[in-house]
Amino acid sequence: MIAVPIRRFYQNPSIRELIRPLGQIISFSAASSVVLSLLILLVALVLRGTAVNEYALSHYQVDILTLTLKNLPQVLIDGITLGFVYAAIALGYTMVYGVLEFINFAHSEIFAIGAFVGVEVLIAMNNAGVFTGISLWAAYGFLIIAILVGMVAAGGTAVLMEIVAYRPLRGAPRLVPLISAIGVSFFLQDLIRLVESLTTGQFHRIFPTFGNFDKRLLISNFDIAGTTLELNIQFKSIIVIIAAVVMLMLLNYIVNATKIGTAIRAVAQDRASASLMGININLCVVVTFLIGGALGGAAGVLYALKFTRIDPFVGFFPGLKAFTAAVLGGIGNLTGALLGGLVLGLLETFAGSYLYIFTMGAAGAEYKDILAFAILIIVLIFRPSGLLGEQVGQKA
Amino acid sequence: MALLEARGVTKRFGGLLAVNKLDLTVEAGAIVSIIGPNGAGKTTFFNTLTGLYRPDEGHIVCQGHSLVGLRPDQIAKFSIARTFQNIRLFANMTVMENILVGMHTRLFQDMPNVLLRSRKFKLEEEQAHARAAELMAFMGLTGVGDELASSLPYGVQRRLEIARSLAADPKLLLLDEPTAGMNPQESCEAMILFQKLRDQLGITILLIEHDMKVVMGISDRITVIDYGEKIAEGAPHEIQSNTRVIEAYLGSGAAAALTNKESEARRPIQLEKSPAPDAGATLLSIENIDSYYGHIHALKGISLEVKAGEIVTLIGANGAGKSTTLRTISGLVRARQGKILLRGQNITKLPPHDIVKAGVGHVPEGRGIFPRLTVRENLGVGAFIINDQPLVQRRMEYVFHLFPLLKERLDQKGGTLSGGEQQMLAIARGLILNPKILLLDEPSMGLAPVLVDLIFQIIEKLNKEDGIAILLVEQNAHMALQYAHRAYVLSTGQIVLQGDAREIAQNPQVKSAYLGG
Amino acid sequence: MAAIKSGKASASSIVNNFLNQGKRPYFLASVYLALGTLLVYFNPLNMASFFFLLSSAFVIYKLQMHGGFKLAITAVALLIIVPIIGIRNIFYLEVIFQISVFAALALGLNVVVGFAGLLDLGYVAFYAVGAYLWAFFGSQQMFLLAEIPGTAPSGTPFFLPADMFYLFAFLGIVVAALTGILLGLPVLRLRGDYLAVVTLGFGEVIRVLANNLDKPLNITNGPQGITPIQRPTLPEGLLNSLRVLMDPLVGRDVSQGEFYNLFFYLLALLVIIFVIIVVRRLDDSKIGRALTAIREDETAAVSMGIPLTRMKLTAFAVGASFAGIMGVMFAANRTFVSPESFSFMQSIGVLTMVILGGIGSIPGVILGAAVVIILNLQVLQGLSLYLSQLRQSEAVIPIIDFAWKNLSTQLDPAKYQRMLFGIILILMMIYRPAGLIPAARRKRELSTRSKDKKKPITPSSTAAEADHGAA
Amino acid sequence: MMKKTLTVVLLLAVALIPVAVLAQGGTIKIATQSPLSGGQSAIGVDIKNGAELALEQLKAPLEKMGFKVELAPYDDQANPDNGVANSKNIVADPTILAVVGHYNSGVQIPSSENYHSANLANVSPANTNPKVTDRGYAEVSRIVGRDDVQGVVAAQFVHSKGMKSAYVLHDKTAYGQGIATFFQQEAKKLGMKVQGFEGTEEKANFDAILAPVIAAKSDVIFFGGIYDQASVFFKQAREKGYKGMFISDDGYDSPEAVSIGGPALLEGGGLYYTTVAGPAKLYPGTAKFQTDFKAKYGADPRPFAAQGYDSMAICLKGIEEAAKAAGNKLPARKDVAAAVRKLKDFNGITGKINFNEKGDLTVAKYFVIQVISPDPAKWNDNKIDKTLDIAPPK
Repeated sequence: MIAVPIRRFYQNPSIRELIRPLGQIISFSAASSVVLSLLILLVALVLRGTAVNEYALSHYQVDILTLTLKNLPQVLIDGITLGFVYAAIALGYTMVYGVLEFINFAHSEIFAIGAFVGVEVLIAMNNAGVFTGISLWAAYGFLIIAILVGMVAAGGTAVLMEIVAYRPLRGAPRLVPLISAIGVSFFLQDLIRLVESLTTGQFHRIFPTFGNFDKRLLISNFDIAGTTLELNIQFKSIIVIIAAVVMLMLLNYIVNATKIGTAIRAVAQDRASASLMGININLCVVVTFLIGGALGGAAGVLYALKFTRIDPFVGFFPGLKAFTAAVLGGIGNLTGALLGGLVLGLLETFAGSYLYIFTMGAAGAEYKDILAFAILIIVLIFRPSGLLGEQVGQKA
Repeated sequence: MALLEARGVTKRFGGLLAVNKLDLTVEAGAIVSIIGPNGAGKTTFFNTLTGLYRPDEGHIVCQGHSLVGLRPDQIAKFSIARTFQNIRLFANMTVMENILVGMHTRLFQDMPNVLLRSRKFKLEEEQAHARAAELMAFMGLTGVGDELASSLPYGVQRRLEIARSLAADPKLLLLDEPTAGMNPQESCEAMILFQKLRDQLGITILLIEHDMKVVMGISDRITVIDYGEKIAEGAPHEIQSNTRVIEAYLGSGAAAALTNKESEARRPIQLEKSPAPDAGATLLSIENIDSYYGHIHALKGISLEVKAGEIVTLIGANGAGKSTTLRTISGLVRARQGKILLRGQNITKLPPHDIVKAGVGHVPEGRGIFPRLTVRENLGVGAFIINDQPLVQRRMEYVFHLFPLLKERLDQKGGTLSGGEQQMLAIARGLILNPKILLLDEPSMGLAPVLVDLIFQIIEKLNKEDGIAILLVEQNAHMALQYAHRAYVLSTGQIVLQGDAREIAQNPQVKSAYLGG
Repeated sequence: MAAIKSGKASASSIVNNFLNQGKRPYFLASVYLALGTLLVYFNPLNMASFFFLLSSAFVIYKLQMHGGFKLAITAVALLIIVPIIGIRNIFYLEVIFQISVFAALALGLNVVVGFAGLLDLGYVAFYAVGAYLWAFFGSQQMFLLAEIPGTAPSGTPFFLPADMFYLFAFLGIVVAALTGILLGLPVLRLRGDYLAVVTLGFGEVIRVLANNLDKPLNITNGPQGITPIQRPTLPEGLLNSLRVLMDPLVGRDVSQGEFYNLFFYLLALLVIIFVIIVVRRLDDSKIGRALTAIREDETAAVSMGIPLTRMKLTAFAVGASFAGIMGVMFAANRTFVSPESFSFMQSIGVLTMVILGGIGSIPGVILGAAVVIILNLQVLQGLSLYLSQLRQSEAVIPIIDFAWKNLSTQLDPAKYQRMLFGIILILMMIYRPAGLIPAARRKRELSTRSKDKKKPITPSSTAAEADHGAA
Repeated sequence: MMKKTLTVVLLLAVALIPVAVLAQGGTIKIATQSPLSGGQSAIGVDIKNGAELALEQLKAPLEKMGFKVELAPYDDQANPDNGVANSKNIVADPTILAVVGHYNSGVQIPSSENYHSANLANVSPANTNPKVTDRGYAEVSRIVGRDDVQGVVAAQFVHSKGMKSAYVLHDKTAYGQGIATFFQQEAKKLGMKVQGFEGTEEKANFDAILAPVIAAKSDVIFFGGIYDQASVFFKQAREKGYKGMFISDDGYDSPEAVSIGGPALLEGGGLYYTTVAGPAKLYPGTAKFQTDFKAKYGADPRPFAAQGYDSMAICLKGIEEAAKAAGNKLPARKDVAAAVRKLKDFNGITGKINFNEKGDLTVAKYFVIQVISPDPAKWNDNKIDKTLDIAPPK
């Protein structure tokens, strides 16, 4: 009898499993970028014969098509960056939902806690003068430390929250833990505020300036319709994207190729059976919250890095969007969270960037949130299990 | 003219053909029964008839109207009412309110009338309440009208569910295992009730039932389905003598020929023997446990024991508490009272995963495999608590020896396996930890007779060759008693009979109640 | 009641029996109310006396008295006592007004969440719809559609006469109900927790719309909000006669503004009575039962012939309509609406009231509204003021010798409303998911069998087990 | 259950009976109302703190007259419901003689209806909405400029700098949008091209909204709103390559603004803001205020803290005048309100204060200030580019 390689009972060939998501990431990003770009160019073409063109000519000195084209690279970069931020938060929602079938409403506050702890660490370093004249390597090192500390704090909070507010409610009707989660969310918001205002006297915090994160990496220059187009990307956007990709790959590896990951998936599918296999359900749930929380925390620090300013309510909208992204992609499905995040980030950035021009100033970026919810509703109506959600095997 | 006619009804779930081209005619005023093994597609067929599922193919016609594509509430308006296999009452409403909800289609109050409390409204409400009181009296529910449905005992809940469906004044009543969990006397009363419904109220009844005594006693016609297909139809006496039916229910010796001879030829790989307890020493003993499912008192002072090297079977009607007993042993349900000892160690209060570590393997009802994990991963999860890799290796080889088929399916998702393969996987997964005692819950459920035989042979082999004690819960009492050493008979959460399996099998009461004889 | 039934002679049941003996409850309730009234009348600024008066509502509710008497004494309290002490201290009137407004909102949300089991996190959207409806038609906004917000010329006439308010109160019901249906149609098929998030989104959408619909047409005036909004006129004759009546009782001249407070209080009272009647009638009918059945088990409900979507839409529409009429009243009372009033926080506030009081329970929900409003307006605020006073004094906390002066203002209780709401939600879910006054189970069997007053002995197994199971 | 509650209630009743009315004869309270909790509490708290500081420093004259002076801080949560309820509570307390209040015009407008009907003086430290004073209530005054003036000042300034095109943004609050609207109008009037006018509630992620802004390549970007949003916006605009001038309003007046944005903000066309509060160099009072504030509360004052201080100062002065007129007795509310309105050339830390008949400042001094250093510590060294005296529109 051929011996079955035992390691493979938990671990598929590791490198393959680790980089498998890369292909998805690249194809998803490329596909949604191309589709949306073509779509927007089409709209611009259509609008070329209308008053919008004159509006563009008078306000921006170029015709609508050139304007659209000129903005496109930057919009794509911004959209993808935002998409990865959403994806990173959405992973946390999806992890918890996958295992407990419960929307962890307080995940946005976990995100905020990660952001605050990470930023406070950096501010403390900054105040201690650590950042004056440091090398680039050290800057990146400190950033990574901040992200890790943020992850630990957020993961810890998530675990605590699970033990205090959710575990006693396991098995209760669906709405009960959801309401408890709303309670936790409110509690944490004010807790952050209390702690921050007691210690620093204020509660919005600024990501300190150091390293080369704000600088831009020039990719190329080329001429389009008579104007020079500069294609460049900020270092912090690159960091956000790389960090999100790394997190996704690691998560994918943990969930799909390790023993605990397999156990978590087993718990997600059939809790009673899993416990009959000797799996400690509570431990698995705790680990799930820990991973989800840590991802949220990392996303929080990255968010602070990218957008500079955070306050205790910072998690609310990104959290809501990330949830939308998770549902859009098929909640419970890790790849779905990535796709949903990318699609939503891109759509939102596209809407925010072009709506104002295309409507001649009548409706602006403020409507991008409405767009996000409209998409959520539409997706839920026509594909209740999301873009990549599985129909089979769902509990009724 | 037929009250209800179904032609070629087909329902698929993914790749699984749950109901396959089923034809059924229900004449007005008849009592028609549908029987078949668990998982044969009976309830799915009911759900398709009542619109909870939409059939993939086929026609369903009620009094000249097609029901296909209608919503359940629209179908209900054709005077079709139903009950559910696992009672679905409105738990936090009173008995009275449950019945009033059943009258929904019979009440004509609309928003203005409700808000204005018109005379019409008051009159209708008065009549509705009076009618509800009548129904309660009819179903023996008088006096509990203001109790919450969830606080009622099981049998009363069953009655309430029937009362609720009667409130709709149905012409056709679909009853899904209405006597499950009733003791023989209650079943008898239920039989009389069903006849009364037909004779006095003129209600046509379509019945899914396991209790052969009930089925044979009151049905005008019986349809037998297996694997979603109709395998027989006719009057009770015709069905009783139909060989295909007997085969589906009782299995046949012929299946033995199909077992994997190759594997037998090979030297069996043995599990490492645990420090062998003397045969006959008590392995598991349960003392006087009480368990609850929500408000339902499911086990009332159950005591039983399993000795080393024994196969012990628990038999009894659906809802008698068999599965609950197993679930209480493995900690999925908490015993409120009593003690569970595994080789003297008290495991009553341990969480399930520690009970597993203590040496209890549990193959749950419905197999409980992880559908989205591969066979490899399913087995891997089964070996979760073992950190010794070579040991896992040996155990894997052992289960592959028992179930060579699994090895071929190693990278297939659990959900895509056939029922029999899933059952093998479930048992294999339960064996990986080398349990001292294996709890098997309905291992033959939904399996073809051939496979049922195979599974039972494996059970016997495990017991004989590897000395694993087995506590078996089985619907197929006939089969179970054949293989078991000892048996306990459960009824409504209590042990009513215990003893040597062969003696129990000969017990006339048991025969009539569970063996359809 | 329970104690009597089980026959236990506990101390509490003795107190209970003692209190409810003969004419005692009538006497007690009257004295209690009178005492409360006098306390507030002579100490109009003392919060404790106000609470004492409020607690009399609870006493009246709990004591066993003849229904007619309860009704009469409640009417006296609401129609005579509250107006007098309310004019003496206008703040109390405001508190009671807000309790009424939010109780109506909470009752509406209760129809959706409590009866039908649909968690709506954007309920305040319907409130906004009602408010903006009257804000738009009851102000000059119709003439300012082309104006940029904030640059409107003053002196624009009002679009409609002020007394159209009454028509719009009615229209508020209709429009909000329609909005509810419009939202419900696409989303009610969703599973419970998805529905929660989608409604949350909807609530935000309405707020964002209110904030942004100032261009291309200036409909909502954007973040500036719409003001002034008209109030219905008070007839001069009535005002004068009221003055004659009120001035001596209150001890000073009563201004028209104060009478408006009284007017809106009475209006809110009217609406809340209307709402309670509607909710009770609904609850005790085919519709209410169908909604509860849906909450309990959708599959079973639909098999009983209950059309799910239509019933859920009904729940949404009814819930929304209460918010609609209260929105219209809110706009008129404040003479000003702006998007800030319709934040997510408001939705959560209303949800907190429902959950704290008791999901599905009418008195519970009203109590929940009262507790949250009083907590928010009086207790937390009062504590903060008290702390602030301490901070300005030389006082120190004894034992630890900590000067109040040094206490951070960040610790003001009023600042932690959210935290408090959060804790309330968590604790209620864990320890008392049914709320302070859990929904009562309707006792209907006995009333329908009036001849046979005595409860028959239940079948042997039933009663004992039922009691056991419920324990 | 019920009996227990009943017992408790009865006990409470017994305990309550001896509660006596505390004689509060010699106490004067001044209330503040601002958001102390929620998202806008940062500024709301500083308004209260500013007022508190003023009360501590300036209550001596009244105390000499034998009064006990206290602050009664109320939290309106930026919510009209709370604001109105509090206003009724304030009105009901006869010892409260003036209110410093409100940050949100949306709360101030309905609440002041109650101050008006109770003749209670209300000095607003932050409400720039024209409607606040356009109602003509004798009790309601404000010490900040109106939106319709400040926006105009900024527009005239950028025009004088030779700017041809502008992009206007605001924070979607009544305040920011108001100023931005008037900036836009004036800029158009002066012949400038306004390439865009947009609001955003977004606090951090301006990527989307910046796309058309960058594409427009305007000479100047105006942001109507508060610094913690404006600076982040400016920073991201610079990161995206915008080279022109930034200008904002008095909500931008905080040293933190540069700590958010960093040196990049000052590049290109530079960074300016308009303000009604005189910089420390001109007004010694302001410098003292800033050090005192920092000493007491541990942080630099945010926008409107100084206005909170001045509002309180004016209230105290008004009460003092009214009390003097009443022969050192507790003055009536009506007299306090009148006294406040009658104050002449009151020297506040934000400038000289005179009210017109509507309650607006007769002449408000407006400064256009250029930020010159990315170091927050040097915020007070910012250069005054222009000073304007402007009367409110009729």
